[in-house]
Amino acid sequence: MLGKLSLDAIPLSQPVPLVAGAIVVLIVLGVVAWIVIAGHLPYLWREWITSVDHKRIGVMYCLLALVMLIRGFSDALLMRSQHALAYKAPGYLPPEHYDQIFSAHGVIMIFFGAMPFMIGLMNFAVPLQLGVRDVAFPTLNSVSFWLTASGALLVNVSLVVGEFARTGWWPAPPLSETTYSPGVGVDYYIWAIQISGVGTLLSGVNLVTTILKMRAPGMSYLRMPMFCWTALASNLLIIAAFPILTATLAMLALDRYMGFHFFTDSQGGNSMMFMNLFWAWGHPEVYILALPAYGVFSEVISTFSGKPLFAYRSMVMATMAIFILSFMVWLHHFFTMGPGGDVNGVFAITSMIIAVPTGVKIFDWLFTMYGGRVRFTTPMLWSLGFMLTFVVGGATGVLLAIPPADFVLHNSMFLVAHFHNVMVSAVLFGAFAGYAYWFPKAFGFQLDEWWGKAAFWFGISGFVIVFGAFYWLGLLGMTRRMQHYDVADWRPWILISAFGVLVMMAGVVCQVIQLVVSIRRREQLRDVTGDPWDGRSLEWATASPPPVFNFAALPEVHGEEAYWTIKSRAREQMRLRDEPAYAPIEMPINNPTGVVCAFFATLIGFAMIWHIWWLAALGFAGAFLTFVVFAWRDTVEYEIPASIVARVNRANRATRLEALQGASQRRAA
Amino acid sequence: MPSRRASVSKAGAIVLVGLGLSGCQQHNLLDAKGPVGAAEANILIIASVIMLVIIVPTMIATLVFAWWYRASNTKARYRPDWAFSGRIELVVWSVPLLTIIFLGGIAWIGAHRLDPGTPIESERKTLEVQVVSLDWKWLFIYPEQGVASVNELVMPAGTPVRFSLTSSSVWNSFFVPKLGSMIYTMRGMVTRMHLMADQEGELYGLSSHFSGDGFSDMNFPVRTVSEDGFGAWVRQAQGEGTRLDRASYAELAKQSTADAPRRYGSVEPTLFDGIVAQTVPPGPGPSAPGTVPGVRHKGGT
Amino acid sequence: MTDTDLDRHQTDVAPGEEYPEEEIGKGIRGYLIGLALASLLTVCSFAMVRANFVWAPAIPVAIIVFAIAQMGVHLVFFLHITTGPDNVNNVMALAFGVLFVVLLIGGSVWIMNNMNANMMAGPMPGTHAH
Amino acid sequence: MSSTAAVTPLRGDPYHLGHAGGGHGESRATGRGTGGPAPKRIIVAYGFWIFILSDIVMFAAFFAAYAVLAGGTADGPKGAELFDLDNVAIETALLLLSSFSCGMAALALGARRMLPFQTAMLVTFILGAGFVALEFLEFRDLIERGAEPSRSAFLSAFFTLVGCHGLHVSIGLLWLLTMMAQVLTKGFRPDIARRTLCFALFWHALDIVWVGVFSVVYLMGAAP
Ligand code: HEO
Ligand code: HEM
Ligand SMILES: [Cu+2]
Repeated sequence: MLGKLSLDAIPLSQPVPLVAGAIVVLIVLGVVAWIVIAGHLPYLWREWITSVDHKRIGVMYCLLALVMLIRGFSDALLMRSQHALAYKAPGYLPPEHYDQIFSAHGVIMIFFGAMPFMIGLMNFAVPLQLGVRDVAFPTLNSVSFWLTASGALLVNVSLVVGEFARTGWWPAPPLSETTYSPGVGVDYYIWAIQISGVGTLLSGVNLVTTILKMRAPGMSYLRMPMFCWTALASNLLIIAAFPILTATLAMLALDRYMGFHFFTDSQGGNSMMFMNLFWAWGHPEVYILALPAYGVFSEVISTFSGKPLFAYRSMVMATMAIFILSFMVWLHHFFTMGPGGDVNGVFAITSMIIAVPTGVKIFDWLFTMYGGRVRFTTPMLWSLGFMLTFVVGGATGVLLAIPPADFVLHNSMFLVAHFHNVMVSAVLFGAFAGYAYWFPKAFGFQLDEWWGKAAFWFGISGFVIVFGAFYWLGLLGMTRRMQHYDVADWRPWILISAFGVLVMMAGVVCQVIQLVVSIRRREQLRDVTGDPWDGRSLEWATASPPPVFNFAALPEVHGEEAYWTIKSRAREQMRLRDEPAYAPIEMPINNPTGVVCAFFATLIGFAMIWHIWWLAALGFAGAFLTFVVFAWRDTVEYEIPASIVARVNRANRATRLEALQGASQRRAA
Repeated sequence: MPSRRASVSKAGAIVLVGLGLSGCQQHNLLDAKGPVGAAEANILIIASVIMLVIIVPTMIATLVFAWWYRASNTKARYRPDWAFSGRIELVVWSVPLLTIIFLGGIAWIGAHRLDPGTPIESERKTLEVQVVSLDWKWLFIYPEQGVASVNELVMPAGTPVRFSLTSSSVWNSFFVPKLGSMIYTMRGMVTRMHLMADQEGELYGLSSHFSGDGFSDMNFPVRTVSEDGFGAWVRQAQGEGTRLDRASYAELAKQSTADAPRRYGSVEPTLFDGIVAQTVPPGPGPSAPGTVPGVRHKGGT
Repeated sequence: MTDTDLDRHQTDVAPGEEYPEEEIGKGIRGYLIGLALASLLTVCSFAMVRANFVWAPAIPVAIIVFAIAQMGVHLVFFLHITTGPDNVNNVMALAFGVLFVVLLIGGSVWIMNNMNANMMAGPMPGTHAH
Repeated sequence: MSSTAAVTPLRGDPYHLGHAGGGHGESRATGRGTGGPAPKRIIVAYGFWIFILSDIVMFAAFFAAYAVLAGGTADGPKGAELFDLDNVAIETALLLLSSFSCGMAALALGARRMLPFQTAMLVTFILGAGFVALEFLEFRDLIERGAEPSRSAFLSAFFTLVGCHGLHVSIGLLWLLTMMAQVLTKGFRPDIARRTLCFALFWHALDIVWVGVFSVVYLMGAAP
């Protein structure tokens, strides 16, 4: 009846995961109880959970990401403290638990931290920047989000029911085959990633269609903000790469569930094929994460330098070059499997070529600041921190792309340092920059700058300490994924990195405090005009937070920087644009398709993990039924009357006019 | 390998170590103890230096531009419309491109010259060593000498060694940082690698590909000895008597951690080929929970 | 920019806008041509394997060529990829798709062939000293 | 800046390759230049087209696995011993004809003609179901002869690739029925018409994948 599930699945003998899991469960239950008791549930259900508004969905993505980043960071704390204790000693985390921690850390950080953050930012900002009302398929968007959340939920369930994979964030066979991983850990991995992967793929389809087919009048390709370009490239990569992951994990699942022989080491199976297919997805994946972050930096650096992005077209070219190249380099993750000189050589060169367009981007950001008026706000600090540290991480990437160098650095702590160097500095800093940059747009008040800057300084110092030490450990021959070690030479560096993590933790704490403080001081931090940073693209042309319909009338775009052109004209003429003729607006109705689908997806996943076949069948039937019910709806849109549109827009116009006049008086004084 | 290169790399290593990082020499792979490692360290250092030449000025420029053009600096000229310069774009594309062409050349040549399959030239006859990664220990078979050792690699300095590697179960990667190159060990397949030690001493070897719960203990001492010393070691091993055949191998292949080094006095000659051809049963993987010393299992099955 | 401009753009993009319907007769003709060409190519492919008048090693090559041709026929006559609206985007997307498919299959086969060759049991295959 | 020309509905093929002005926004094409967001019909069809391309990449991964593992027969049966090309030829004919009838359904949909539409869809369903049935019988026969997917890597890859296509066709059949019911109950509403066109796209794309399957798997596998 319950498949493999029994009471044994709860790790009663293991205090650490149990206590951690219990705390998480208690917190979640507490939050849920509070929501219900305080009567917020109907509001949440109506306005958020069933929302199909791209802004709300974007915010929920980012929230999910923030929570999961904290979970991932606590895993990192566990790992560093284990290492600090595990010199010639077993430490406090036995291998079977430690192995789950680094696997969960990698999975959570990449799939449920970095991915949702980037997708959330794109969801939030891209339609606004394009000057349109929503994404192409609003309900699908909600499905995507909830499927991602479902995957995240499964990973966290594994903490208390059963175990998570002990095979790293890429479950390489034969270790991940049933013979060597008989537990449910790898199954949790497979189903969590498959479910969230479908969500990611759908959101990729959604955003690509939005960008290619829905832009404000006059917004031609070469007038799109840079962030839209990088979002386009990133989502095209999602569409091209995620199906490979889906197929690969399906093959692994068939091996594990039905005795197939794709990657086994007998009956003609080929375990090297897994690495090949996995990295054919895995490498594009890192650019799926990095590209939107590059877009955020482009927006931030240009805004806070008070200048257009330098060499915009070069940037576009570089973005698209990275997009195509990223599909031609995947072998650099297994130079040391022995493919031979020719294959290694070709993939080494294609890998290194990516340094050219990336370098162009770095230099163009540099020249965006040149001749500008740089304001050191929190988003700008994160961007500068990125530029300073990313070049090092990129260079070590190029180093690893040289096969003879990789022969001694592969799988070492040097590699760990490389990928954190690029992922933390590009993806994480990019996420934080975007978060601080668009927060006032989303909520109508700014984040507290003091705590934001504190978070930045702690974050970047800790980061340099931790991963500087990792680089050196790699040169001392230390490999990754070690649970304990007995080499005296490594010890000082491991202790240094443990110290660095504490510094980073201070940064994390500041980041949390920043949010709390900002919410409490929201009245002082209020952004009334909708344009707190003197922005240049269309999201700043509407109120903060934007109305559901984003724009009272779709803005007409002239010139490369849509809003800057409008604003400059307003400043010259000392008057706003003429009021548009207000017309009623049709918007999609909120509906629970997404969350219901995700509910069934979670059921399916959980049932498959524990071999509860009837439950899985039930889940599939439920999911299909949801689709049919959704497809059977007759009214999918509601109308917002012109009077409301006018009221909302006039309020915003009034504050803007005030700001405009205020600015001119200041200039005159 | 030309020794001049090795000395360049040593100089580089010493420079790096000189940056206040002394005391770590013992494991530093930049200070390699064999021609392969030395050449790789050399490439690593040269490539790093070349890239630093671009990276460091870029970082400095970032700081300088950001600081000089800060909003409060009234001396800096504000050029709000300056957004393109053909000359700058030319430089910006061509400098990385040229650098990459150069580094790409190094990568291409290095990928061939230092491919692990490439033999090392020497007057001395190449020693054959067969390597089997087990859960979780290393087995080294010396087919010409007819001996084998567990968790201890002994090799004569100055003699090229040809490793043929496979695995009894999951993947591992054979790596002696100070000798250079690593390579995967995979069941049913043979990878090949050539290494040589320059001098006598004791080095550290380990697995660099995660292989499960006992992975952290998959390290082994590498003793590089004189030719006579090697002969003596072989004789000593032969004297120890126990034989490595299919039966004792099956015993060995079971999961265990942190096994002390030990030797086999004779080896069934076709054992390695049998492991590769999978006529010898694979390592059995985890047995019932709690039966493997040092490895506890958590629920879930 | 005037109000009427904005207004026009709004009505211009009203959802649900449809293009004038196709003429049925013309449509059927297209599908018929497609069906005929596709059948022809399929028959050729199958005949290639059945009949033994072709030099054996050439057969797979011929099959691949026929397959590519037939995929083209389907794209043109059934999916209307060359005549559908907003063609540039459709074709660009298809081109990227084809590029990635070729890279993935071609790359995998090339890589795995080299790996397998290098990892065969027995003596070193083609010991390449340089 | 703007001209009234944009308002006139566009016919024929104004977007042919090489159309000038793609870069600078002076093109009047919807979704590309000054025209603003494209009409829903185009958005939906394009989104689905992108999805199909991603599906084809997934098939490519299975094809790659098949290409690499086809030699891994583990001394078990090889393709040439297993494949029945007559059966494959019938399957191919069924699918090709169903593609044609699906095209007819699309035309009837465009002309808003209920009976021809339902008839063409029904024919498509029967042909598609015939295909699935034949494939099912083939699989059953193979398994009975001991050539089950867990026998060898080659058979694993074969069953997965061909089975994945068969699964797609089966899902397509389910979708087809849903569309028939929707058109019947709700008529040719624009949103339902859009969905039906997506279905047609899906069905044609599956036929393209099948061309790859019968060529690479069956014909090349059966070739000596
Ligand atoms: C966001 C993530 C991200 C990014 C952006 C990158 C960027 C790069 N990576 Fe990295 N990587 C990332 C994430 C990862 N990489 C990995 C592993 C990895 C490996 C495999 C090593 C091994 O397993 O042994 C190689 C060879 C590279 C190469 C590169 C290169 C060449 C780049 C280039 O894109 C960098 C380009 C940037 C440069 C170079 C700096 C700016 C350029 C300037 C200033 C111009 C002048 C410079 C030159 C001419 C050199 N990466 C892994 C390991 C996964 C695992 O094993 O678990 C991960 C997660
Ligand atoms: C914020 C501070 C972070 C710290 C201190 C940290 C620390 C670590 C440590 C100690 C490891 C294990 C290294 C080993 O194998 O021995 C690790 C692995 C990893 N980390 Fe992080 N990490 C951080 C953030 C991130 C972020 C933001 C990401 C991704 C976006 C990330 C992705 C990964 C991945 C993919 C692995 C590899 C897991 C594996 O080996 O399977 N980390 N990290
Ligand atoms: Cu990569």
